[in-house]
Amino acid sequence: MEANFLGINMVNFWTYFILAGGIFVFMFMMGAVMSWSERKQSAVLQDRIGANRASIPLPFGKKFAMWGFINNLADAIKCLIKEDFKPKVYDKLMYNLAIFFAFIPAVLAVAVIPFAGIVKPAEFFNVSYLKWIPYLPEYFAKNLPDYSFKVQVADLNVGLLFIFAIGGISVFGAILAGWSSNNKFSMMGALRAASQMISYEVSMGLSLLGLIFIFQTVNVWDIVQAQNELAWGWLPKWGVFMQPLAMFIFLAAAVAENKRMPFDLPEAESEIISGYFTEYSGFKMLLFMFAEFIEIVFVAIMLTTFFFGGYTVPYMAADGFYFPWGTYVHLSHATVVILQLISFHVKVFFFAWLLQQARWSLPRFRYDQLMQLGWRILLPLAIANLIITVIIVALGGL
Amino acid sequence: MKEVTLTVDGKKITVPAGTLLIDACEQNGIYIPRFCYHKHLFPSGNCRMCLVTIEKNPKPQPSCMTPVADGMVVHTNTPEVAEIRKAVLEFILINHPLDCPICDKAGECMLQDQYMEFSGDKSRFNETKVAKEKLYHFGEKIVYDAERCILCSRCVRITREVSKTNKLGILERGDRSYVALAHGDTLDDDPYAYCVTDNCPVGALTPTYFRFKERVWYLHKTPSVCAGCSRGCNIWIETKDNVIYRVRPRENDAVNKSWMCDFGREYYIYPPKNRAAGVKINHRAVDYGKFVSEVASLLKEHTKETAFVLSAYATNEELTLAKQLTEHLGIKGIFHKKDRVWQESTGEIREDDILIKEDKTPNMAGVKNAFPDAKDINDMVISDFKYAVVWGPGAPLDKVSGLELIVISAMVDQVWDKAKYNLAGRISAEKHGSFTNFEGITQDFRRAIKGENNYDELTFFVDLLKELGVKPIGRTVQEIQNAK
Amino acid sequence: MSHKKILLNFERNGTSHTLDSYLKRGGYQTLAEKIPALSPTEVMEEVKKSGIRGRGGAGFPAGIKWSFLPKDSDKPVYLICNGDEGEPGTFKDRVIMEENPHMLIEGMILACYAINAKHAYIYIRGEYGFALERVRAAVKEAYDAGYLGKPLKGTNYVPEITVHKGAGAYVVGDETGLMNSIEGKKGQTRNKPPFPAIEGLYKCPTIINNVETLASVPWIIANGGEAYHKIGTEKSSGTKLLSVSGHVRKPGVYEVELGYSFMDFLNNEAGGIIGGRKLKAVIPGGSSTPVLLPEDIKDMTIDYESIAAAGSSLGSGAVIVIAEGTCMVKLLEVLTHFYHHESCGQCTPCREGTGWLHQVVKRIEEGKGKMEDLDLLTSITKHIAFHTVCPLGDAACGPVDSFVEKFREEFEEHIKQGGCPYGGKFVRFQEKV
Amino acid sequence: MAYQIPNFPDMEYVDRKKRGLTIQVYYREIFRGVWITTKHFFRNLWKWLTFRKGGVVILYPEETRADMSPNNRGRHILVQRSNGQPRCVACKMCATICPAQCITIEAEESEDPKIQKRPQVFEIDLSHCIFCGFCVEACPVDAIRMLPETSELVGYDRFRMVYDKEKLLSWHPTVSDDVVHGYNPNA
Repeated sequence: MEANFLGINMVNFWTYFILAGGIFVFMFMMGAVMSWSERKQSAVLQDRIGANRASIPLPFGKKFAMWGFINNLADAIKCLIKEDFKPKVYDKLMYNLAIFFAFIPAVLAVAVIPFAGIVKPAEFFNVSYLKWIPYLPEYFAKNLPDYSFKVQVADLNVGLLFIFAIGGISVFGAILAGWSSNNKFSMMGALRAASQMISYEVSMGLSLLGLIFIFQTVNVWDIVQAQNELAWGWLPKWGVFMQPLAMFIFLAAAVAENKRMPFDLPEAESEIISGYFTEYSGFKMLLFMFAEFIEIVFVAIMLTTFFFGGYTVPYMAADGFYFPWGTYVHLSHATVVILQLISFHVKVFFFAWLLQQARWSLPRFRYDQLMQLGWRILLPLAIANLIITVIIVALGGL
Repeated sequence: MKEVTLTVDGKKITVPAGTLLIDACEQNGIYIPRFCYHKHLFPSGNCRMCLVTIEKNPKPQPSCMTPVADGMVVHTNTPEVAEIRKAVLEFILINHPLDCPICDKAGECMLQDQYMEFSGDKSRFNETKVAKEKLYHFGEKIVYDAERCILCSRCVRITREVSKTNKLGILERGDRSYVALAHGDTLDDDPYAYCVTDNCPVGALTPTYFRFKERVWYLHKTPSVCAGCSRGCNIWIETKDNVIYRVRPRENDAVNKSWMCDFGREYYIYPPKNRAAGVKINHRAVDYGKFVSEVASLLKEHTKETAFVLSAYATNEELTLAKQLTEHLGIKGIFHKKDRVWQESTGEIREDDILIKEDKTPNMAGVKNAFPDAKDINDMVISDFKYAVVWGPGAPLDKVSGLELIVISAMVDQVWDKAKYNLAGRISAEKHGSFTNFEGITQDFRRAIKGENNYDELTFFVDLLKELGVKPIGRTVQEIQNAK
Repeated sequence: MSHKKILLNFERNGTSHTLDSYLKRGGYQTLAEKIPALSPTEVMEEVKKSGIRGRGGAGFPAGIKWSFLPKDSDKPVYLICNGDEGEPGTFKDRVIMEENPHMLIEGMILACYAINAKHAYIYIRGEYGFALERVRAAVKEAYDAGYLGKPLKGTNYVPEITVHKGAGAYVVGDETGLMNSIEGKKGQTRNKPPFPAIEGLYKCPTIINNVETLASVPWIIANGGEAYHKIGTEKSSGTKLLSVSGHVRKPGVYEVELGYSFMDFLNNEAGGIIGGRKLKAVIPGGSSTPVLLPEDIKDMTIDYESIAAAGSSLGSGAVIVIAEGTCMVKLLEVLTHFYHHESCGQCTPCREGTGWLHQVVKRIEEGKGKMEDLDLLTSITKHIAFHTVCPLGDAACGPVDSFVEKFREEFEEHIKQGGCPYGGKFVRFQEKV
Repeated sequence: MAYQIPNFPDMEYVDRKKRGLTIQVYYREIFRGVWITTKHFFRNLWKWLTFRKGGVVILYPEETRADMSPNNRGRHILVQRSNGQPRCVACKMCATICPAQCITIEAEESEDPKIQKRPQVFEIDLSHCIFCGFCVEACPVDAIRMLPETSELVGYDRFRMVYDKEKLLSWHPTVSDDVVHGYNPNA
């Protein structure tokens, strides 16, 4: 069905509408999960129990606590009905705008990330375990037999740059929040956040530059695709194998970008209360926190996408596994797509977990140490990494 | 006066002949511990705490009983003297109960202080302490604890030398001695009874009005001047959380030495009865600014018909501003008045030749200094006036009835109720200022407590002058005093 | 050895106190013969020459004391006869007051004349009811006979004497305490200086002498100071009344010349130790003087210097003899109890310290003591002695120090045994006659 | 790269600049730290998955601690005399020393002249209290004690955390008539 409405391909519209909505919901759910794991994971690794009290009462004296997940719900409700406490004198516009500057980039940047490969709806339902689905198989087979789409909201050919561009905006959130609060602690937190984020953005960008040279593209889709190829016939060309040093630099820089432990100086409680969002309360504060959690997920997604092959499963092509020793296992299209989705999510979950684990294990840096690390260690290392990569690539290696 | 030179601890000091050694040392910065010696009492030399060694004298001598002599060589810091002090403290403490936690004197106790400074030894006394009366009422005012008493006889000497009632004496002998009154007698009719509690070096004599009320280390001391009569005794007002807990005499050789009368202490029971509050016109509460502007316009219009009755409770600084005001306006009818509230309420004229004066106002001399031409209110001719500013309590009602009254007073009396304009003033504990006593001695005092729902007269006059477009001499006590 | 009798030169036949008896013995002869002849200064000179020392306890020469009176003072002068003998073991003045009061009165008239006293007081201890009665009677007789209340023959000096009954306290035996008592105040001593000779009774110059001293004056004036000075030793002249008590066969008052051997006195006059026991200790001059051991008194003579050399003092001449078998701790407990009871409570060290001493000694006597307590006792006495207003503090410390020093084994025995080896009672020995 | 600091034998000075790159980059230590926490994480997770309590904490109020240290400074009690009166003599030593200033005492005259003073009002604001135990140390008559337990120290508002005399006397009532008043060497 070639439906056009005002020159818009309605099939594409609905597809990407659903896709974007799904990813948006996914990011939000991940934010909730992260705020839950922030509590529960920290409790478990510290030999505690963690949140377990808030619950929905059920009949027969049972309680539905979901291992503390209801606590998050209760928190959200609490934050909604709490007094919106504002400073006596503040810049109202900037104060409210800051939240969006902090929150939106984190969600927006996911647009260029592929969550899975190409999906052909008509072929998708031709597997035995999806026979139970009514109507849809017939519909797609009948109306859209050749239609296919990428599980990626926007396949931009400057995807990587888009990520940096959008990521660069989030520093405004911190600065505006700190400045508009009319509070010295907030201001200090904002200044710390600004200098820290700008410092580490350099290293982060340089660390990914090596990948661009190797894969000769800034298109995220292409980068992921390229990572599924094999070097020397057996090693997937994952970023982590191509650029191991860059991976570590990127990890450190990304965590610092995210203002998380051990780089959470902009909101160091013992020094400047809550940093740039000291004067935010209720749901506004919650949004800041939420943005931070979503950013963790986004860091995990970036790691997955650029260094761990994205959605790809090693040795798996669109029609099955091609192992290096020659074996071929055929897989149906639906299985491939589901495996890709699973692969992506497992990787993301693992890195999100790892980042949480690091957050609860490591002490905070001193501010001079932070700058020291950013400018005098990570930056030279990233540049050295880049130069070596460039030389190798120029000499025809890889 | 003849002067003698003696050597104390290798330091040559020169004092007038006849000075006691203990005073001579103290004037030169050598503190000799004492219990029974009091600067303003005849020395008795019985506590033996002030023993010092004097060369060519075989026995240590009590410095409170020894007049200085030329060429005397005195030692107060030798190990021998230190040992005597330790020994005396040990002796005093063997029968002194360890009551400090429940003793009101704890914190300002001479025995505690001197024990900490001069001894600090552990007790070697393993016997039974002498048990005596723990709670004996010397009438309504004073409670005596015989166990705590160290028999310094200060209280006995105070009744003998200050109030001259000779009420107290020491009965029995040895360690069974105790201070007592004659059978059936009380200290209630002794007007200086509370002085024995102030000057008791330990907590044996405690005043009932302060007993167990507050620990002394919580109290904040403010130097003030008693407004109870025209003597102007120097006092400490001791407060906590804006409440006066205690009033004690402040040493001043020129005025009250170390004493003050009990009526002065009762005067400061806070908050006082009949306390005026608020600012009113026609018995309705109004804004202070409105009051000031109305009074200003009234005075401006009816200058000739206005009588100005001064308060003898006012401070000298307030009187200075009042003078500026009356001179600016040209008010001619200025009168002063004595306080009649006391005499009217009790019918007695309380006066003695020790401290208490018949004139119960603190600053009559200041009024007469500031307004030499002011006449007594009893000489006032009512028909000359339509309006009267009555400042301070105690104006005779018959002299001002029929006039339209502006009353500025800290106390409610009949005149207050009759007035059209009321402004609650402050009592002396609530303001800074100075009083001039009947001998012409001007003494400053500081504010001890915050006044509530009343207005400083000084500020009122400043505001009034500003309203009339005049620059006041000063806006604070300090400014007015400097301007003078 | 026979002794010159100056004070007890009469038979005790029950009438010696009367004026008649005294006149028969040659009483008031001195007054009659010498007074117009001798000026007051000459009387004082005679007394000074005699070298008679105060018999009350301190042993200060009486004549020198009189000469301390301010010459140019316009205040009246008082004479006080101190008849308040409260020292445990002393009862010598009582004999004079009861048996020979007129001699005292004559002596006082002479002394008053010498110092030009406005008025004289005889202060008699409250417990001495009989002595008071006799002295009062004698004063009345003297007034009636014209010896008092009228100008002395040949002069315009009028002697006046008042008998004052004491209120019963040990401290008024001290001169300042006595004066306070006469003034009607509480019997508490005053700080010295000022000494009574400068500022005494009613803040006037006052001479205060013991009964025995004043009673010796008539003889001194009658026979001259030189004659009196020849009796006794060089520095301790005259005779002394000794009141002997304790474990002797013949307790009582004896008049001896000073310089007499103490052991002779003990064995001859006092009749030796009761029951033939061994001598344990002697308190030579009233309870406040330090105790002496038998070896101390072997070569001791009865005079101020010799007894001082032995480590004690003659005091008021109250010899207390203690025989073997007496518990010295119990004795000390009785003495400290006395001082605790008699402390006037004026000054701190004595008021609190005497009670402490008594309690510690009592505890040792009861066997609950500790070895440290002995050092504690000496430490307390060190802190009391010479730090008090009056000598009572010193007096209370004298026996404690000497007892602990000389009978330390006995104290330690009490502590070790946990009780009194003598049964804890004050032992009274009686000789079966 | 540690240097002994003179005079302070148990302290050492660390010169970070002289440490190697591995330490300066922190990665090794980061992984070590994460490794330790991860061990704990999985151990507790395994316990949890096998229906055991994966933690050492106590789930109040279902569980309460039985192993309070005898030295624990829990809630205050006022010791009473055998006649039910508090031993407290209202000396305000505890109020004076209290660093949180949470004790309020008003005194009154006792009928017993040997005791003289007793509290009319004795309040501890347990929401201010920092449980330092100074009040117990300061008390001259052993009238205030702190029991190891801190049971039910809860309230719906802050005024309910002000414990008055009756409340302090009635929780674990303790009677003691030992003489501490005055000085008794034989006791």
